[in-house]
Order: sequence, then C-alpha cells, then structure tokens
Amino acid sequence: MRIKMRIRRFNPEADSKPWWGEYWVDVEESDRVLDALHQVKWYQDGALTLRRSCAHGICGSDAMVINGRNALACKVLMQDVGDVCQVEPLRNMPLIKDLVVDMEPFFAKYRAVLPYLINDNLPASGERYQSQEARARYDDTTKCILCAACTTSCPSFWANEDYIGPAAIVQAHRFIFDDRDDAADLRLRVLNDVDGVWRCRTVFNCVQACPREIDVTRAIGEVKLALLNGLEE
Amino acid sequence: MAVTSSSRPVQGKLRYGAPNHEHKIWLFMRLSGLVMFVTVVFHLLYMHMFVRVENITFDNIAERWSGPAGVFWRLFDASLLFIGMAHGMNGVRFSINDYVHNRFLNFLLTAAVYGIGLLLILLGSLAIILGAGGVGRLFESVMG
Amino acid sequence: MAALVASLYKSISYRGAEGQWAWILHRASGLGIVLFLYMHILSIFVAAIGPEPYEWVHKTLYTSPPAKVMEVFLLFGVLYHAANGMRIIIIDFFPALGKYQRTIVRIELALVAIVLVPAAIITLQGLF
Amino acid sequence: MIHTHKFETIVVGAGGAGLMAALYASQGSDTAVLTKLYPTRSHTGTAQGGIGAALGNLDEDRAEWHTFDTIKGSDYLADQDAVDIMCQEAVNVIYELEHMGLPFDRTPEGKIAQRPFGGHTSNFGEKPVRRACHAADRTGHMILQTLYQQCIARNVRFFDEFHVLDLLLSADGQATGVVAYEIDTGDLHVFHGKALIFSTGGFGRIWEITSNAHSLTGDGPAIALHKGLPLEDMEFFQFHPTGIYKMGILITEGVRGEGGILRNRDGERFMERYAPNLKDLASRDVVSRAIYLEVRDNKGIDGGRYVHLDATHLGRQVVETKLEDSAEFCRTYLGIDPAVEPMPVQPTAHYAMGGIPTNVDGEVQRNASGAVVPGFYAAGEVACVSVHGANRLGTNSLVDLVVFGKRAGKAAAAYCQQNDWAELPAETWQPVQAMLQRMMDKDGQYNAADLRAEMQSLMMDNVGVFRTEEGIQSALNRVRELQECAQDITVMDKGKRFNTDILEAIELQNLLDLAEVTAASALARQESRGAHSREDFKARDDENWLTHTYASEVDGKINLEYAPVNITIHNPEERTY
Repeated sequence: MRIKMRIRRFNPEADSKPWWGEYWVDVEESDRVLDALHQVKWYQDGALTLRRSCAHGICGSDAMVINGRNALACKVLMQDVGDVCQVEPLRNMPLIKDLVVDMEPFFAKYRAVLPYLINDNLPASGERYQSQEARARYDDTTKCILCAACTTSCPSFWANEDYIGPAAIVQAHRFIFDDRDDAADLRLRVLNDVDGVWRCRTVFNCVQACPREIDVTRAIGEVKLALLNGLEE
Repeated sequence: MAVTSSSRPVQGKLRYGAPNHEHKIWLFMRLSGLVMFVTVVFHLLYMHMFVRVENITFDNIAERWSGPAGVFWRLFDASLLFIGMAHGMNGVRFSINDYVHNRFLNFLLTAAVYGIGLLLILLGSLAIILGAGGVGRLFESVMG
Repeated sequence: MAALVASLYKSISYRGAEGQWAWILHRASGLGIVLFLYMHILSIFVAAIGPEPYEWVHKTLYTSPPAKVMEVFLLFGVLYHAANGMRIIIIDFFPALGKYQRTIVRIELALVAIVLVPAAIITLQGLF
Repeated sequence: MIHTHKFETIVVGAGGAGLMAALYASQGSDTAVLTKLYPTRSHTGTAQGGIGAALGNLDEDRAEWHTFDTIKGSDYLADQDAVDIMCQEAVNVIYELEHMGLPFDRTPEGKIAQRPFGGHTSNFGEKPVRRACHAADRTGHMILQTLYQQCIARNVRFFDEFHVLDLLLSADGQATGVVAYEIDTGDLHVFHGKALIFSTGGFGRIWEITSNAHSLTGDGPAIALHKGLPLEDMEFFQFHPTGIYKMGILITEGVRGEGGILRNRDGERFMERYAPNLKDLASRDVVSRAIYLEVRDNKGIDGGRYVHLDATHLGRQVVETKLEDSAEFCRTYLGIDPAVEPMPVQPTAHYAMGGIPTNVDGEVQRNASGAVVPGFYAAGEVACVSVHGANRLGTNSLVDLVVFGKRAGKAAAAYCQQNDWAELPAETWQPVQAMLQRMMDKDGQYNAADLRAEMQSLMMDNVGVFRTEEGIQSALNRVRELQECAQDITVMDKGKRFNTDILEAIELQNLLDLAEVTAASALARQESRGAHSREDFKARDDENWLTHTYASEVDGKINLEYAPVNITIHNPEERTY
C-alpha cells in the first residue's frame, strides 16, 4: 500500500527552523513505521536522520512522535497509522537534526536518582537471597528501556523541563522498592525536590506512551506515598 | 561530579534534592480538596438550587448570620474563605511555576497573587466578623 | 508567556490520553474558580457595607442574564473540579487503581453531567 | 577539527562485554568507553532467555557438565581450556551480577531461578538440566542495565555516539589508540591509550533474515582485518531456530525451555526424529537444520518457509510471566496471542562464533601461532576465544560477555600499570579524514541500501544454514563485485552534523569485507561441523578439519591459515542429542 509520510525535518547546517517534508512510500501492512522511514532514507533522501538499532522495541533508540503520540517507530505497524503518517522528534528536548534530539538532559536526570544498587552488606561469598514477593515488588519498573517516550509525553515536563520526569522516577522506583537496596532515603530525598515527583499531575500520558507497558503513574504514585508514609517494611 | 557522556555540555538542572515543603503542600491540596468536596459543593448547590440566587437578599444574609445558628454559618463561610483561598492561590502558584520560568517575573506574579489574595481574605474576614451592614457601620464610625 | 503558549500548543496538539484533557480542564476550571472567588469575596465585602450596595452587586453580578449564563459555567467548573479532584485523590492514595483511570474519568464525567444538567436548567429558568 | 584525548584504557563498544571490561579496567586505570550508540541501546539488551551457570539451585549441576555441554555443542571446535575457565568462573560471575543488583527471578526459597535450555544437560548429556539463570525473558536487558548502572556508580567516562573508524598501532605493532568520528559534530577525535579493548559485537547484518540490530555491522573485526590482523573461525555463524517469520526477531529459546514444541504442517513434533533424546532442546544448529529440512520436505506451514512454535499448552500464566517479551513481540508484530495460537518461526541469523582471535585473557592474537598484539584486547561477540567453536549453546553468549569481559578488563588494567605510554604516530587521523572526504566528494553510481540488500539475500541463500561449494563460490564472486561497487557509492547527506548516511556507507563496506571473509572461510572448510553445514561434505572430518581458521587480508586477498584446537578434556565424539 502507498502511504504519505509527513516528516518533521531540520538540518542545523541549512535550516533556520524545522519544516515538514512529504514523501510517498510503498509498504506492506505488516511493515513498521521504521521500515517506512528507512525507505525514505535509503531511497529518497539520505540526509533524513534518525536513531534506530534493534528494531524490535528493546533498545529504545527510535522513540518519536508518530501521528501526534509518542511511540517507538519499530513498534507501530503501518496498517495502524492511516493514510498519512506524521512523524516528529520527541518534544521538549534540544533538537539536533530531523528526528534526532539531544538525550543528554534526559540521561542527566536518570543519573540524578542514583540508578544503581547501593548495599555494602554483601555476603562474603555466594548467593544473596531474595523472596519471590520481594522480587515481584519492583518487577514492572525493571522493564524500562530509557527511551524517553514517557518523559517527553508529560505536560508537566513540557511546561518545565527541570521536572525530573517519569522515566527517572521509574528508575528510582526500581531501586527504592528493591529490598536489597539500602539507599531508598537518598533517592526519596532527590525525588522530594521542588522539581521531583510533586510535579506529577497524574495526567497518564506516560502510561499511554510507554512502549514497555509499564504502569508509570502507579510507580510515581507509590513513590509519593513512600515519601508521605516513610517506606513500607 | 556526574558522568558526562559526550562532548556536549548538559543544559538544565542537574542537582535535585534541596529541602522544600512541596510534599506538605501536596498533602494540603488533597485534604483541603476532600473537605471542600463536601463544603463547597454543598454551598454551591444549597445557594443555587435550594435558596436560589434570586432570593438571596440583604435581610436573608443578616438573618442567616445572626443568632446561635449564625455562629455556625459564619464559621462555615469562614472555612470556605480560608480553605478555598489557600487551595486556589496554591493552584495558581503551581500554574505560575509551570509556565513562568523567569525568576523575577515568577516572583512578581506569585507575590501579586498572594498579595491580592491576602487582602481579599482580610476583607472577607471583616465582612464575616462584622456581619451584614457591619462594614458600612464601621465606615461610618471611622468617618465619624 | 512563551512557555505558556508553547506548552498549551503542545498539550493541544498531542494526542494524549483522557487524563491529558482531564488535566487541562482541571487547571482551566481551577483558574476560573479562583478568578470568581476573588470577585465573590470582593462583592461580598461591598455587599456587607449596607442594603444599597448589596442590591447593586446582587443585581449586576449575580442575577443579570449574562451573570446567569456565567453561573452555569461556574456550576460546571466547580462540579468538574470537585469530581476530578476526587479522582486524582483516589488514584494518588490507591496508585494501583491507575489502570482503571479511563473508566474513572468516564464515571466522573457522567456524575458531573447528572448533577449539572438539571442544575443548569433550574439556573437558566426564567431567562428564556 | 581534530580533538585528542588521553586515557589509559579505551573500551570500544558499550554492550555487556564492554561495560564489564570497563568496570574492571576502571579499577586499575583511567578508562574511557566509546560507543556509536548510547550504552543502553547495545544489543546485549535484546538477549532474552538466560545466562548459564552451574549454580545447581534447582537440579544437581556441576561446572564440568557445563563444560562438557559447551564443548559438545561446539562440535568439539572450542578451545577446551577456555571453555573450562568460562564454565568454572560463570558461577561466581553470576553471584557478582546479583550483588550488583541484577533482578534475577527467584525460586520459592529465594535463590536465583534457573530453567532448561538447548544443549544443557546433566551428567554429560544424560538429561536436560535447569541451568539458565533468568530475569523473566529480558535477562540481557537486565545485564546491560545493571552493568551500565554500575559504570555510573563508579564514574566511568563515556563518549556516547562516537563511531570508531580506525585502530592505531605503533611502528612495532603495539596498540596505541583509536580514531573516532563524533556523530553529532562530524569531528574526528584521536584517543591515545595504553590498552585498547574492542567489544563492538557481531555482524549479523550480513544476512537477510537476522535477529541482529541494524547497528551490528562488525566495525570492530573489519577494522582489525584492515590492520592486517586475522579473524578466526568466521565460517561459523549461528542461525537461531526460532525467529519470527520474515522479520527475524527472536523468540527466545526459553519458550522451548519452558516446554514449547516445534511442529510442522502436520502438527508433528518433528524434533523427535532429529534429536530423540533432547528433542526441541537440542543445540541450535541441529534444530535450525531440522526446520530447513522440514521446509524442504514441503512440511513447512502451508508449504511456506516456516514452522510453528507451539506454546499454547503452557498456559497463560507461564506465557505472560516467564515469556512476557516474546508474547508481546507476537502480539505487536503478528497479531497473535501465543497462549492461544502457535507462533510462525524460521531460522534467523543470530550470532557470530568467529571474530577477533584472543587468548583467555582477551589479548588479541596477531597470527595463528598465538603471538599477541601488545595492549590490544577483545571480548564478547567480537572476539573468538574460542569458547563457542562451531556452534554456541544458548545462554553462553552472556556467559562469554561477563567472564571474558571481566578478564579482558582486568588484564588491560594490569597492562596499563606495567607499561608506559607508547608514542602516538604523528597525524594519525589523516587516512580516516582522507577516506571520509573521498566518500563525501564521490558522485558515485550506487546506492548503499541496494548493495546491502543484495549482499544480504546473497549470503542468506548461499552461505546460510546449508552450503555448497558452488553456492559459496558464486556468493563470494558477487560479494567481491559488490565491494568494488561499494567504493562508488553516493553519500546523499553532505553535512557534518549527525551524518548517519556516510556512516551507513562505511558500515556497508565493513559488512562486505566480513561477508567476503565468511564466504572464503566457508568455501575452504570441506566438512560439516556445527553451524557450518556443507551439503557436498556432509560429515565432520576430525582428521583434516579439527582446526581453527585464521583469515587475514594480504595484499587485498584473503589468506587462510589454520591452528590446532586445544583439546584437553574431552576427545571428539559423534554428536547426537
């Protein structure tokens, strides 16, 4: 089938502001938006620039706005986009070129929540145990692939890019609720910032945007309650 | 020093965790919301549906605010005034913080909202304490 | 200001979930109610001066035809803000219910409509 | 503009092996990690099923059994001393990963959970054993995340989106650094180092149906090849039996580990005929060949080139919790619910057993005799230790990453402490700069995408699961023509900022060079062993071919040398499952 791709283009070396490029591509119904973008890049305009790697929704490279909504280009099928497929870069991130945005501010927020297990009491040798219930407690938030789809779909983040954002909170949640970790208080202090969890307005765009189907708002809610109550034991 | 990942300098806020009162404010917004869900909705429906706005006269109010029941109604109205204004002004502050990033402008606007708000709370309190016509009588006595 | 415009544009052009529109409406109604509240307090203060100022305030601000139309908006604003606020509080304190938020938004809108429609009819009676 | 940096250890590639190496190298040397992606985008993250280690948490297990299975799985081509080290060290490395915070699934007692996997047995092939430690079916994702987290905790210096284009060797053959292209700016950066660790991953993009990421273009081995270094055992490329039909996206072997069954058009469990003992859990080369033979026998589903992977009898609970991601792939890409319908699968190019030859400390070998390049290390899929021989067992790629990533990192740190800085040759970036300029200026007649597509189908059809002399030879001839064409490509993007167009052209040249080495190595090996299955030489020939292939480029031609396999524990036997 023949589909029109409307792609938001910007070349920092030539353009003063972004513009819409229109391209016609022949695709199969089961093709992904990524395949259509590749068709444009490979056969029509090699200057079209995007990030992609694994092409099946695990690496998190190709998050973008597809028909007005954040998604991974490799997880949206052409049969689901209609006659016109409109593609834009993620919002509120510094634009580098075409669909490529600067991910540095995003990863800086990720690093701000101390995204690593902190525990100095390791067994001298061998295995440390964890119950199945304790493991299940934070399972959902271990799925995060840091694609930034959630954070850049959040109106609070659009309004104020200092908001630490859902992705960083999800990453913090993964450790706060891991009973092997000893530094929940440190992370909660970070998230208690003026630009921390309290900027979340339970808008749920993040849940809709997450390609890994993480219940992001729930994770944020649990962090809020943890801050109010102190941690559950 | 955080790990940097490229030669690009990272823009924007990097350090989080400065002490603040946001979580108390967050809790207040919910609790006040819960209280007002009862009081404001009651006030609104009572005044608009049961009493009807057309039928609220100066004398009605004077009557409602007088006697032992008047104490209750004055307290009730005072709670609407205080809780409503606190909740509302804070809501406006949220919005200002979201959209106005210039520190000076942000401060100016917030100060204006709170300044006018406090003045209004003062005026509203006077009206409730002095009762219907009470403000007029106060003017008269001050003016001599 | 630029941030406000940009943010509004982003909110409107993004095909967000129900929660996005619920949030926009919550904020808009909240700001509207605060404006009304400022006016309301000021007018009550004026009205508390004596019967004559009261009559004037009552007639122009509360019972004139434009005021009756605005009253319907006020009713909607307060009812919606209250109902949506309850939804937010419920989800805040029971985060696991978040997965039913679409349903909750619908229930909430239905409740608002059930109260608002008769209230609006009563309010606008006599205007037509 | 040329920038220069100085770090004692330079790690190229930030997948599991690179991050593990960086963690250890950074403990004894000033370390920088270069990656052409962001670290969390690396392909390690797509590994699903598990990481094998003889913890014995659920069944009795011993490292010696793991060693035996790996050697047998390799069709006796693996170097047995290396396999022994890997399987012995695997156990403690798993514990180490757990200590780093990796969220393994747990047994009811809270131990690390394990499940069966293809080719993993107890007591030297007796029966399947639960050995694969897993975190749902996103074990690789969790390994990658956990290692990156630890790198952040230890302030490892990252250079993200830096594409390494050249390796710098001193006059006496010592590694002194790399030249990298900063994708964002188009600037060249010279990294001067004492020790250099290549962990750039595989090159599965030379095949049409592949589970590999678009970024797996074999930049590391191609650069080594261009520097006159050999590549080992390149004819052995693993085809994973269960890729999603037409797309190649992997459905984890864990599906069969949990009890999933392969069926042909008659609904027959055909693996019973090919591997009466382990059935669906035979090693990957065996299962892939079986699927090909079924299809050839017209027993593919609806006469097509695929069979069914049936998990419907496992129940929704197992599918949704233990095989979560695979189930989601099916729903997203096929509109199929694997708890209700079988999944259409076909073999998909998956893993390069061959690569840059190293010893057990990750030191890169300069030739078949085992002399090393001082200061140059390689680990992960890019390297050939060789622990996988002619066919890798499922889960062993992750074991390889962490065990040899760690060893390479440690060795590099030690090397840095014992050695002084080697002189960086002057104006080292010039060849790269000239190459980039030449490509940019070229108004060529070919399109990189066309050439790549042709190479991929050529390799798939002729150098795939089954091979013949005629087929390989024709593919080799055409690949050589394509290499010529690739010198005459038009790069459409003429800018400096984020020019992925020119990088794709460079990657294509790398892929073509590796395709040539793969085909040339396959052509020479006149036997069938592991993943290398010649229809004109159907039997394994231990007499003549129990050898590692070392292919290098001499005066533009592929030169093949051979080195003996290190057989210290198990003598080659006939391989049945």
